[in-house]
Amino acid sequence: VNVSNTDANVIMGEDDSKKENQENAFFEFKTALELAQKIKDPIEEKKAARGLGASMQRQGKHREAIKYHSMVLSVSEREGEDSGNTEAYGAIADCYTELGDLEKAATFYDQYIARLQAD
Amino acid sequence: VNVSNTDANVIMGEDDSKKENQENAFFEFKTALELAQKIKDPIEEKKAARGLGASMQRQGKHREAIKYHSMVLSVSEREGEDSGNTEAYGAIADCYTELGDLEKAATFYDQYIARLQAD
Amino acid sequence: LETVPTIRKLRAYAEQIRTSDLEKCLEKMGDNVNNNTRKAVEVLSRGIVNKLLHGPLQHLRYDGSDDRTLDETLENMHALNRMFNLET
Amino acid sequence: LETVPTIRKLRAYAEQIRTSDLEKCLEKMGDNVNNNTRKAVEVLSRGIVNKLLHGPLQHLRYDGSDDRTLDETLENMHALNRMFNLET
Repeated sequence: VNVSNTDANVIMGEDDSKKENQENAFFEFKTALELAQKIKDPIEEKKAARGLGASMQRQGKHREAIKYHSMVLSVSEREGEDSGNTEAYGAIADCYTELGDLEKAATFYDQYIARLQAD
Repeated sequence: VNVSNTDANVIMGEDDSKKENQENAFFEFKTALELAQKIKDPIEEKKAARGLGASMQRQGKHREAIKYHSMVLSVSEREGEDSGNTEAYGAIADCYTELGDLEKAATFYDQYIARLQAD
Repeated sequence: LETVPTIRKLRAYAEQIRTSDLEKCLEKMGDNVNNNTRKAVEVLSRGIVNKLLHGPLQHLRYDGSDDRTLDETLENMHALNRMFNLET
Repeated sequence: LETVPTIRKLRAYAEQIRTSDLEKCLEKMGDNVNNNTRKAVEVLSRGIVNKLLHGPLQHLRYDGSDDRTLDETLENMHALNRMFNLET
């Protein structure tokens, strides 16, 4: 029993490295998102959503990533304050590119490019 | 006499603005250069030389600018330490371009470009 | 639409440079850097990259309405692919 | 040699973005910014610009020895002039 437990740990340890760190990151951002929503802090809410989106992208989960990056846009709309939107448009377009949906990607890149010169 | 003094001041004041500031800058950098040479501080010596070069460029005196930017390269060679060289090569090339000597400009741009990826 | 993958790759190329240089900068600043400073540096790095990419990316989008021809847009794409080594 | 003015203009274009964004960044940091931080930020801004310009500028230089053709170098130049609006 001891040996097989150790084996399991070795295998899990080998699975660690980048992916495990991504999962840790995911849970941290998830907690941050829930907390930000509870205390109604839209800036932190957007940061957490962006973090979740980036984490999903690194895991190759582009549909889920789009969901989280889009959350940034919704919070902006809800709050009437557009910080983080440029990056969100770019990231969503990146995801659609990875998914092979170049039409949608182009639409979001257009939004992204239109915002590049603002401060 | 009082009136003409005031007139002179007005004229001098009108001459101020950018060009006057450049001249002030020139004298400040010149003093800094002499001080740095006296106390043997090569880093400050290079900063002052670069400042003098930039100031000359803004006044359109490209030959003098080359002289000062080249001083950065000489100090580097003397001290065996090449900080500021990338920018100096680029600035000298800019000056040769302005002077219409594209051959020389190309030589210095090559040195500049070769250094762009270093940290 | 053919230019979309180039946009994607150029963005990734620039972002790698940005994050790597930003990290080095924050390391140099040490632990006593406050949030205000950290944010200003982050905005600086993003601002420079975004402004430099604006021209090229704009010239990769062809909406059929302006003076630019489709040929020109594709030439821009080929040049960017060459210059930033994006084909791989 | 024909590409030299483009190199000059692209450098000037990037330098203007860099100094303007750097100034804004230092303003935000306020007066209590020390020399170490100031230098790190300056190095950051220069590093990002230099690394982003490296590819394009390298592809504007034609030394006759490598695979690149003169035609390709001139195409790169035309594309950069268009994309960064350098002709004016």
